[in-house]
Amino acid sequence: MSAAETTTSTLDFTATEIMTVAASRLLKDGTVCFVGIGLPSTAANLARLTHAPEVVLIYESGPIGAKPTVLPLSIGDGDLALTADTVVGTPEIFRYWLQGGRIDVGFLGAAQVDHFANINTTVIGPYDAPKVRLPGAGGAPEIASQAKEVFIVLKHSPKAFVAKLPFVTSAGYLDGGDARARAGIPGAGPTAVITDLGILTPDPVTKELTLTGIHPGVTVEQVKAATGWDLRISPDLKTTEIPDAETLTALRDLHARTAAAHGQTGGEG
Amino acid sequence: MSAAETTTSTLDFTATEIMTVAASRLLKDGTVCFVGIGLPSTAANLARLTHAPEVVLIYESGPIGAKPTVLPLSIGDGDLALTADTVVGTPEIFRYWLQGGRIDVGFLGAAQVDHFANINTTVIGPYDAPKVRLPGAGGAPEIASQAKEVFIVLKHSPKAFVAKLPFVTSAGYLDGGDARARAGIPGAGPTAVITDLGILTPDPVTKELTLTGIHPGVTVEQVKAATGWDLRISPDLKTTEIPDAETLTALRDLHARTAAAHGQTGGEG
Amino acid sequence: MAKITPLREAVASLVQDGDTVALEGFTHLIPHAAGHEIIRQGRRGLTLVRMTPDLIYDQMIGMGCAAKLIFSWGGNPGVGSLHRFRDAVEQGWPHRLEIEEHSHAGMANAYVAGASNLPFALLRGYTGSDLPKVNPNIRFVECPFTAEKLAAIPAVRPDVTVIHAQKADRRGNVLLWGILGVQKEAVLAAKRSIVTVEEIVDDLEAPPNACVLPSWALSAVCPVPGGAYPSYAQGYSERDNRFYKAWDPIARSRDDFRAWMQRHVLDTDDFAGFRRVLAESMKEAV
Amino acid sequence: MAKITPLREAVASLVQDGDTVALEGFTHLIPHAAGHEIIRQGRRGLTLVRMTPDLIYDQMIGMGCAAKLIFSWGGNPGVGSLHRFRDAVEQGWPHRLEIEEHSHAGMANAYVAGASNLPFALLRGYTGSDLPKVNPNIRFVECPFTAEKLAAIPAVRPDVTVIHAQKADRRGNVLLWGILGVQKEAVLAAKRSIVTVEEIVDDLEAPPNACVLPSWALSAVCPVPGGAYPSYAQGYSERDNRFYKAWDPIARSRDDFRAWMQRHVLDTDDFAGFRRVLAESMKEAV
Repeated sequence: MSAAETTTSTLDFTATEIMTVAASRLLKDGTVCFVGIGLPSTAANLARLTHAPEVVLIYESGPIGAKPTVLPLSIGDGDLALTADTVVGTPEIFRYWLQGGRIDVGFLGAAQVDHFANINTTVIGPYDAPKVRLPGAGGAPEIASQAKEVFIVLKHSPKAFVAKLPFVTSAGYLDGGDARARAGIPGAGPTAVITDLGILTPDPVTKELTLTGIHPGVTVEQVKAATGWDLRISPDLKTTEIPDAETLTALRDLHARTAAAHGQTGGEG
Repeated sequence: MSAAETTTSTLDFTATEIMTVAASRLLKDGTVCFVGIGLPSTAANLARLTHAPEVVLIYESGPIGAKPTVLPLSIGDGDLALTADTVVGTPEIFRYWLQGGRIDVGFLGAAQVDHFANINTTVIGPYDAPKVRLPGAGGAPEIASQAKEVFIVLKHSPKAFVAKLPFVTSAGYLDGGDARARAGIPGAGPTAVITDLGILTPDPVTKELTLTGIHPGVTVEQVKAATGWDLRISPDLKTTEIPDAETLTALRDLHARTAAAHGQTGGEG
Repeated sequence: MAKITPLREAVASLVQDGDTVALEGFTHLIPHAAGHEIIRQGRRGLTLVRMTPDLIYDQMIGMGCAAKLIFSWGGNPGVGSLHRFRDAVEQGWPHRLEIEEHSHAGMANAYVAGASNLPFALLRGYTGSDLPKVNPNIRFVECPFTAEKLAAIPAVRPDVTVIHAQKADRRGNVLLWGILGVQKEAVLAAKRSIVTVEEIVDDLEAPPNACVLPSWALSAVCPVPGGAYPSYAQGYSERDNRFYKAWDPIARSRDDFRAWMQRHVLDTDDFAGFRRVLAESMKEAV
Repeated sequence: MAKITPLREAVASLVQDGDTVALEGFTHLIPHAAGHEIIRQGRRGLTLVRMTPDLIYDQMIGMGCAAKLIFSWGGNPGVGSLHRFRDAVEQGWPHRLEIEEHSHAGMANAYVAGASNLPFALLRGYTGSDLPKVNPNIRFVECPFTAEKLAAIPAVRPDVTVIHAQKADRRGNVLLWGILGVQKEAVLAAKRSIVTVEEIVDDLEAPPNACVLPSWALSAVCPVPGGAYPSYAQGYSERDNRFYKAWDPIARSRDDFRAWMQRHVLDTDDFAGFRRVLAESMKEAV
């Protein structure tokens, strides 16, 4: 927590930037990654353009091995198709590639997560009388269960990090412990939740999400205040390494190229 | 039976030629036809080159709308792929096109048929201690059950037309009557068996194969002698129209082109 | 054989009130023109099917075409919510909308099952999700060899599927390429089908193993250049990301939405008319 | 990532005695060279899987590589019987061969199930056929929505799948086109895979939506020009129909078969050697 007294304003990057860079760093070179649109796609492409040139990006719309020059605004942008090794139909993506067990990392966004990293993207309030109707499941339930591991990236807030989800769209660790394995879910589950404040990882035994990384300039109190349950803090809490200049430049160039091409900077759905 | 006294030798065609032409005539223009290799493929392509230019030929290896210039010797000849509207994978042929209910006519050969038009292409003698091991099912069981109707073409002999099959590879009318429908088989079944001696069609009620057509120069006694059961003869027996010169020329040109291209004239498997 | 015909006639003869209708296209090749024509012709009581209901379904739902929606992700890609969809689900406006909700894997497999004439799709799916609790059409079956539990959902068999593609030849054979989504399966799963195309050509010049839908497997082919707008057709047009953003404020208010639909869709004759009026209104907005 | 490696090394490291091995190719692109290499390396006790066992499986069975055969059509296409296959089934020579017999639809669906990591394939099939009476791996399940009875067969999951393709790039990405058969499914269903290719190129120049198998989904890529002979590779070679006919008399006699295999396969170092010796012996025969 040596960086707790530093404010983000004195460092040359935004909270979203360090979240993106931290998420990106988790992707090892050569990983086969099933990418959600928005922040996951930004982080995965940043990884490809920096430390992980051999990362394989698969989008649910069909492109395998996409190498987009700008960020896609939708899951089916033409640039994904034009730069891919091949483009297959969406059924094949889900049948042969995801369910087939060929995905190392599923990279997901979320509207809400709970302390066992279960994901809600369906509804706030009762299903039959929703307060807010969210877009729904998309590819997430099967990505969350069938990718060998899952990274979740979303911004920290008490509304997003809730003690109990109104609806479990996609399984994290269910009720914790070995509940996930007992339910017969093949993949290891969410091994990291990356936010604009830090990184949460599951306790090896209980599977409760624990703050194991904190971004420079952020305090533990800030993270606790932004979390809707009594967040456990790792005794071994690490401060996130600040993004190096090269990576930040690559990220900003990517956003600039995207803005020039599309007139906007990122996609959410 | 006006032509019974005429011998084939005085007519300008062979028994195989009239069989092929008779089978070909049954294919209406615009029919979507799932084609077996060998005689069915010859008859179907003859139809395409003569009276049925819009017939759609589908081969189990993947070509849809094949328009081969010479007869394929195998089910996967390159000419089929090069002349097709498209070539899909074999699973798709069986899943989306055949099982999907899009085939009007399945055109099959056979090693043996019984009096209810069931087909054996598996084994002569007991399955576990075969006298003759035949190639096996191939696409036939599902073609026979899922095409809207089925034509079978094979040469007449007591060994081929048997009272009881040692093995039912593909369903005709099973035990006759409404047995096929009761078994839940969707297609109408074999509506014609075309041989080098005549044409057999199922009785509308009992579904027993009945001689309804006889080729010119063939006697009913010849057909009965070549059939391994007590063959019923239609009271309305028609003599097959002799092939016209144009059709015979088309057939012979096709064989000549095939021989020139391949060094042999037809494929069986 | 597909009939090559104007879109208005294809919709008039092939889409009936109460039909189950799938308009497919995965971001790419979304058949917006056909959706507008269904709205113009005032179809009612439709069961709309689509993996990713987006702007065109927002419009159809807001205009009261739909009784039910079968889907797996309903949002404005890259922007946010579908306000008309949300209003229908949250407030029942313009009337109650029944929903049947799946995952993408479930929907994609359900189309495959439909194209394959199977009554249900088999997949590893939905484990640990609450979706089976709210969707009685998600069931589980046992493998007869391993006793594993697998998810089962009914095949999707639309009365009509509508897609947009790059080109057709004069016989009505259709070629599409790029992001293919579930269009082939959706067409082959349906009883009837309408394909709008960018252009009609003498020769498709399809590469080997391309995604070609033969004419005899289709009901109607309708030339509608640009008919996917604001979606795109690879090789012909770019996605208009500005329109997706512009849709958000229009769709937030019931009145603004209705006025916009009146001016741009109901009061125009066809998609070309829509594009002309849209160009005018966008100029006004600047 | 696939290793680009000589075929001999790929077979040595990836194919083990007792493995379940699928060599696929539907008339087109049959991996004959790889089959020869498996024979040369003396593999035993294999469960061979293939929809259409033909000459290469006749050779492998006759040379005693196989304990079991899973198949749907075993013949010499365009010619007649496979005499070594028949001798094994009818007379148990060189030893008893267990068979598991399906229809093409069953096998194709079983590969799809394997590629999809499903334990079984679901199809409408085998109705009225005696095959379920002799194959206990053909079972029936009930649709949980309509109560219809559907056929179920176990997924095919080979230890190794071997195919031949037109080209690979230097990273090991593979492109095939023309008649595709079940090769993609067979590769994706397998734990390990070997792809022999006509050539290695700088750029695949794959058309949109082509059948490309990415390097990271493969184990080994081996350059073997002409490696499908007497089958063919579209764009590279023609099927040698004469060889298919010539095989018939060779395979009829056990002694002739053994002598032929000794001279052409066991006594040659590789497929190029086989092609040289075959050219000599064919000249002698004229």
